[in-house]
Amino acid sequence: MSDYTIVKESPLGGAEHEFDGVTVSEVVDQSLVMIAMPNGKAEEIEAAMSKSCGLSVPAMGQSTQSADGSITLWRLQKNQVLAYYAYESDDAEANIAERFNAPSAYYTDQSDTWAMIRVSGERSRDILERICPIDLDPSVFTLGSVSRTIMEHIGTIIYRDGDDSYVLLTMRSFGRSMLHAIEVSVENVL
Amino acid sequence: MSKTKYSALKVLKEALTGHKGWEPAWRDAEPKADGYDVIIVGGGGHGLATAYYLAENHGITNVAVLEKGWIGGGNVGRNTTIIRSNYLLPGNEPFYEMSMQLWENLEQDLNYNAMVSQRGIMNLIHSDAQHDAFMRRGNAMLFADAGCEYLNKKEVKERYPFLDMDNARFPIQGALAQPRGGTVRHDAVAWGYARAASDLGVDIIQNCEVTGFNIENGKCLGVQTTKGDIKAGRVGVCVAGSSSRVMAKAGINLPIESHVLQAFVTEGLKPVLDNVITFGAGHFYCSQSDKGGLVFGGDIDAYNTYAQRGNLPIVEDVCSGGMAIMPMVGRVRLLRMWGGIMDMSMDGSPFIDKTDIQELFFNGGWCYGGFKATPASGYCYAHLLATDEPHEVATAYRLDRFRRGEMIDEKGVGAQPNLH
Amino acid sequence: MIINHPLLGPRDSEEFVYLGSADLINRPTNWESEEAAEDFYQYLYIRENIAGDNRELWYHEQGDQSWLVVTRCTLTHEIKSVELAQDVSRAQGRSK
Amino acid sequence: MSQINRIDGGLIDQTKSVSFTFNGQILRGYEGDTLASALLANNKHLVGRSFKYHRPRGIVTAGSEEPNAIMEIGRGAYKEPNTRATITQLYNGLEANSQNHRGPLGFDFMAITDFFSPFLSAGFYYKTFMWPKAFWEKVYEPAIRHSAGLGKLSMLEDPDTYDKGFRYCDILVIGAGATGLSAALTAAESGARVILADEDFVMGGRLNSETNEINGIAGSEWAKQAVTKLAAMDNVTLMADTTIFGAYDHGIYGAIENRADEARADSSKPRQVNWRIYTKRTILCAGATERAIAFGNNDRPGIMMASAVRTYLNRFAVATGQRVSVYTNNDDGWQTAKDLTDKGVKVVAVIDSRSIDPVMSIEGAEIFMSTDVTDTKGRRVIKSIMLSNGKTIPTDTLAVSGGWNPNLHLTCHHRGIPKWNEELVTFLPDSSVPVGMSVAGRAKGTMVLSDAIVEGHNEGNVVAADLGFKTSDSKPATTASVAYNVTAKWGVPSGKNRAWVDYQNDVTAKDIKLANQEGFKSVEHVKRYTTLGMATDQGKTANVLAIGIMADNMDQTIEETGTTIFRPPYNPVAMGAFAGRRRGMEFYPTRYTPTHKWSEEQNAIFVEVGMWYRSQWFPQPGETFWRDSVDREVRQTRESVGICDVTTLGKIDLKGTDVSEFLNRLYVNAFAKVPVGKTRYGLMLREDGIAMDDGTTARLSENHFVMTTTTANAVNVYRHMQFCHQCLWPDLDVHMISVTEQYAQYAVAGPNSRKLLQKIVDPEHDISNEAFPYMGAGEISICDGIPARLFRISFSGELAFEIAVPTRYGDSLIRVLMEAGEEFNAIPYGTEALGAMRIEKGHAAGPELNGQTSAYDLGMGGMVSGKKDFIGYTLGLREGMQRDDRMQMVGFKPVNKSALLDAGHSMAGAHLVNLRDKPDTFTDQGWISSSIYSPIFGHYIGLGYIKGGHSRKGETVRAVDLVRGQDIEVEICSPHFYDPQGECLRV
Repeated sequence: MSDYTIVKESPLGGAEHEFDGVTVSEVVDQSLVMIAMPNGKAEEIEAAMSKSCGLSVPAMGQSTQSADGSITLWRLQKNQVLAYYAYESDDAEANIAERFNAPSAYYTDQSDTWAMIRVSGERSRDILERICPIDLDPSVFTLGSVSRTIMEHIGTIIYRDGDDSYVLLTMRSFGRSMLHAIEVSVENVL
Repeated sequence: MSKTKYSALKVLKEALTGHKGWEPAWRDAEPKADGYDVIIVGGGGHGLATAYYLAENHGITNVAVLEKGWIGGGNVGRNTTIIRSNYLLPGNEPFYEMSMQLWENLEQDLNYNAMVSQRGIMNLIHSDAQHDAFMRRGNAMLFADAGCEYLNKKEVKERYPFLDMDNARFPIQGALAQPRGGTVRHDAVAWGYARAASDLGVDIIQNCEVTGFNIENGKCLGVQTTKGDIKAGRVGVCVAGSSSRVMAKAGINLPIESHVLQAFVTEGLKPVLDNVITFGAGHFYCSQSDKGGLVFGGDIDAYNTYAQRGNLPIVEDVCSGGMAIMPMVGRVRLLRMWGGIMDMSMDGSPFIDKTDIQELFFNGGWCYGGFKATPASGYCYAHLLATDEPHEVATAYRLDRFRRGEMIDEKGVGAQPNLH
Repeated sequence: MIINHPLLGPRDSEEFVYLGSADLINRPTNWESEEAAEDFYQYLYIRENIAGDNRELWYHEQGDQSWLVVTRCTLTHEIKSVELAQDVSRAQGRSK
Repeated sequence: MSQINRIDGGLIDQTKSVSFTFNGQILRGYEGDTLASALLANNKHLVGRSFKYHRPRGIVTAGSEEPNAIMEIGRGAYKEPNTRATITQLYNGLEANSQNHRGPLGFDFMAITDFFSPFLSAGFYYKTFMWPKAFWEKVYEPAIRHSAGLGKLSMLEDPDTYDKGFRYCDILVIGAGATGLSAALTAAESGARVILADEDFVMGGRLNSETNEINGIAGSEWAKQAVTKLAAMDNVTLMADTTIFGAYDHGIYGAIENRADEARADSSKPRQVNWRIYTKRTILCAGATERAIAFGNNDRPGIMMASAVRTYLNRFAVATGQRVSVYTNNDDGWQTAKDLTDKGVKVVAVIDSRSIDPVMSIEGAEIFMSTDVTDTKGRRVIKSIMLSNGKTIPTDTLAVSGGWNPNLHLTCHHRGIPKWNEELVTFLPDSSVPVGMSVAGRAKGTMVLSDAIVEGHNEGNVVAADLGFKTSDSKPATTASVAYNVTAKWGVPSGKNRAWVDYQNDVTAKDIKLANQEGFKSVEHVKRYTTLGMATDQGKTANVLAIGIMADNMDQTIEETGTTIFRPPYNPVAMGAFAGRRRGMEFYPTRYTPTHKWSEEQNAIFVEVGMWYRSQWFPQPGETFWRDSVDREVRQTRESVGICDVTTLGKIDLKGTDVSEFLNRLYVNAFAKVPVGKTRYGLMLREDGIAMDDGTTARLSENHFVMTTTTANAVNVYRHMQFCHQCLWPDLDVHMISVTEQYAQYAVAGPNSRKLLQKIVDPEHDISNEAFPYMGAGEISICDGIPARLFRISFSGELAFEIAVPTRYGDSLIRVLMEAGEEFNAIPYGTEALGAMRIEKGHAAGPELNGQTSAYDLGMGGMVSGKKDFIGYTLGLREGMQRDDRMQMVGFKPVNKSALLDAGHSMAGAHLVNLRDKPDTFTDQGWISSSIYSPIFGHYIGLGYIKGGHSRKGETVRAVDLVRGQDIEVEICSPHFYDPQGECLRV
């Protein structure tokens, strides 16, 4: 038993703000694991994921869900996918490797790399169009779409997880700047 | 050659007689049938200066300057008008300092008021590392007798109370100033050199595009142009911005890429800024023209291009740099923006050299240092063309320096032109 | 500018970082030969710098981190094609 | 009522009175007015002074092309100079002041320059002010600068905010006049996503200024209905008061949306939004601008464009005079006379330069055909005009029409060149428009309204069909067909009188003539020599007129004369709008380290390192000077243990079967055989053989490595590695990902570092010197199972470790380390102490890895492998890179140990010269790159570069700092000042 206790902390301390028509809140319960697929191994890995979790590799910029709905896969790069799923321990890498049962893939935990902020509500797109260069028209950026871009000079992943709900991921150290950017948008628009 | 001397008295006389006595500033010439001792390809600032110094310093007056369009239409007419000699490396600093000295006497030399204004230039310092780097630079300047002055934070604030000293993302710690730096009325430089060269007998031929070189047995005998072939004892190419295109006609590929540098001017304002300020951390530099517009610029657009226009990201970057240090400019409107094509070389430094083809010479690769270099570039290029020897302040500007590993890389970013 | 990414579709060039000529893919492999010095010099420093269709390397830094070979006219900025540099590299015979 | 020029009607709300001031006088206008229309309603004709001659000037136009009526609006920090009254929406409390005059507007002291105008001809300043030499900066230039310039800047920080935004559409329609509305309607009905933008705060374009009927109702009413219809459609975004200022590559347009000041009066909403609009296609329906004619004294207040007189009359219900004359060279000018007469305003004369029959009859007006205006009288407002037939006509408004120029500006933004059209006497856009743009209506030269509407209607359909949408089957609106005939009329011979071409910049026909005479024959030369077209109106009214005058001067055609083209911005744009939110602290985003919160609690001093904020030092009570803290941090670390947050260093995870081979090609030294559980220092070069970055790479398992980079180069190195992998060696099995942010990483340095760590490392991990020697690496756990990575590496030269934990634990870990370290007097240290210790140890960092130095220069030549190809190998062998007299890195210490102690600054930046040399560029031997006061040695030490330094150790030279006035003797020494044998590292 160690004399010292280490505790965890989310990037933004669980920030949550409600505005008229928009809610801005930190997502604190999700893990993110990168799964790299070596050349020539993609089919083998997809077969294993499919068998173990009912997952298929999504098209670029899209996502798929596991059979039980617990894991979402994002495809932002050709040779890798990202598993986004509700998991709060610090061993997501091992956990997902075990669940996928696809040993020829390389797994890298990214859960602590990102600050995740959800912007939701009927005015969410009006807020986001002030910072997001991606076309968020609902018919273009359909439910489950995911994209990596740059907002306010900050590299950002945007994922649409509901009709009027978007999750923004920025590198953890930028979290405060991104939250501020969203709040300024709210101030400027609402 | 009848040289009309410009003076206040002459202006007075002409005003009273309806301005009937003003003659063309330079002769509009057509190519001579029997050719020239020297042909300068390119009627920009450097080309016209070269022709002037060939005639003035070396007595070589059977010279033609060939210009594709109208003289001064290249980068001498599209820049932010700044002159300075605050370079770091020994390959550069004496050259730019010589240029500064030539600027200081330009009006009297040319009898043309190009409004050389030594209002001073100030580089802001934002970090300890930058401070040390600027001390190194300042000493390099003082070693070359270029003059410089260090201002601490308090002194900067006293001189420029409108600067955002503390609130800024990159607080201002001080500045390295060169009081002799400043601005020049850019177009007038081309016109002044053209007038002075023309008066010494140089033919200035506009709307004459060089379409090829007549090369036999590795020797250049003249040029092909839209006005026919013209013979020449020696050809000096001086077309920064188009260097690769022109030299390709002689079969020469260069260590140069073409990039666009945007520049900007605002609506006229009563005086607000009496010198040149550069904000390195934010890629912004600014002065105020005598007409009142704030003239400013920043980084290049970063992709190869020959189109004289840029895109929005740089416009926004540059303006935000301005707002970051001078938040009082928010309501000042940007009036005009333009793009100049830069010869971006592989180490950020220029070339004044012979080529592998006999009697074909090359001057280019000025990156965005071309305007301030105009007098020295012309002076040294004329020296090389007249004597076959590089001028002592331009010995490093050789085309083969990359083969030899003798780069002159002020910024230290290597063989990537868009980073210089 | 807009770069039509072969996998992601049209994206603002602000997401990309420009490097330079796609000839930089053709890094000489003859480091032990006598011509190596000249070949590497030509490879790194000498540019065609074409006024016309230029094959050039862009990196999708704020995107999928792929290097692309973009064929773009340097006179008009019109983009003629966009390919993954990895594919181009392989097609030019490079592997490990 | 004071609004003596106000008549009934108009598109303003005459029940809603608005109060404003002009030069301090309280005036009233109505809701819907512009500042200009309200001034004219109040019979204010003299509103400003010209740039050079300070001539009295009045309102000339009713749009963004206005050259004269530019003012300072607002007060204090809100003051906005050079604002066009003609497009400033009137609001309650608006404060306007005329500018560019000394003394009152009516008695400008500077108007004396007008008297001297013969001396101030085009280019006069190039010919004089050369003597005496020193007088330019001291006397002439300040005088010129003070008389030049226009409005005054408040010099205060802009209190308003700005924003930016991104919008997408299939079709952008620019201009919401009859043509634009027609195009937008069909485009929208097709189902395409449409954005319709117009610079006016009321959509409708000239329909709001004219009396045309469309579909049997007033044009303005039809426009209103069309806008209502469009507003109700989900696929349409309407952007009024929005100027499309530029056309950029690949269908990107820049737009500035203005928010009327009044609308924002009670809120903190941004003043303007800079929209980046991504389009598939664009239809330019920007209409046309009327141009002037250059006749004698054509610049007096009360001389206005004929179309502007109609706008003020029809839209704003302002009759600008009681006895109006019209001077025209085209049919459209007559419409002004007709509208005035219809509204009961007296038209005294219509003068038409053409030899044709009168276009229509104007009741009560004298008609003069084949006649020109040659001169005018009236100081503060026009009193009379003189005609070429010798007649003098008393008049109080002269409406001038020199014909219409299509607003083709945006078609030139990709450097397209307009084509001259002899029939319409103007330039028209040709096929050189930006890709994806089409032009319709008067912008294209379709001057007849009924044709323009059909053209817009059809273009909307055609473009939608091109994009795959179903075309609309609605019919175009109908209106009567009114002919437009025009005959060129540029300048009128005006004897000794001046005829203005560019009002604001005071360029006259004579100036153009003089420029031509002096050999400035290209349009660009004339523009630059005379400053024509360079005023705030960007030559909108002047340029074509000037080209016509030049053609006349040189007796050549307009085609031979050429044209200038237009560049962005279409209208001037506030710098604040381009900057958007990026100002103050928002200039760049800020990155915070995992220990930031804790460091704030310790009152740390922070320093920005790129985007990062790092702790620079941690002042303790009683420490008043930064070096008190830094010296203590160094000493305490070297004596016991210190902790430093090094999270900002780049960390890259590399996985795959070929990683060791990949690393072997990136680093100068061998990496093929690094054992698992070991870290190796590596130096990376650029291809040109110059040092790029250095760092350590640990092998955590057979196919898993983790690399560190410097903070500054983290992004570049990662990009470089991706380049090497994807472009050079695409089939290597290497997968990399940045884990910089995944781990909080802290250096624990000092003789007690192991003891401290042993208190928190879980007991199953042995970190003794034997089990975990110098350069060891491993995955361990701490504090009961918290996963961690441990590296035994040292930047300080002490026994040291770096420990990394998932960032979620970063804040907690620093607290635990400090708590566990209490018994050792553990201290946190910042970047200053870090830097001091690395200089003592002789490690190169940013100032040494400055992009100009090779591995050999750094003294690492011995590391360079000759047995493999790696990036930078071949070019690093060039003669110039191997010269013995290159600048080589060595250490420097003052001969006199107390040197600089009083001065209080280091040697960094000093240059080196031999003892007896006079400092100049040619005797320059090198420079000091990094220097600190070493608390361990008790004097300043430095790293630096000197020619051939590696073989000059022991030699004495001078470190000369002319900037700060120092000149001291220093000894060249090894850079490894502290523990040169590295014994401390291995204990």
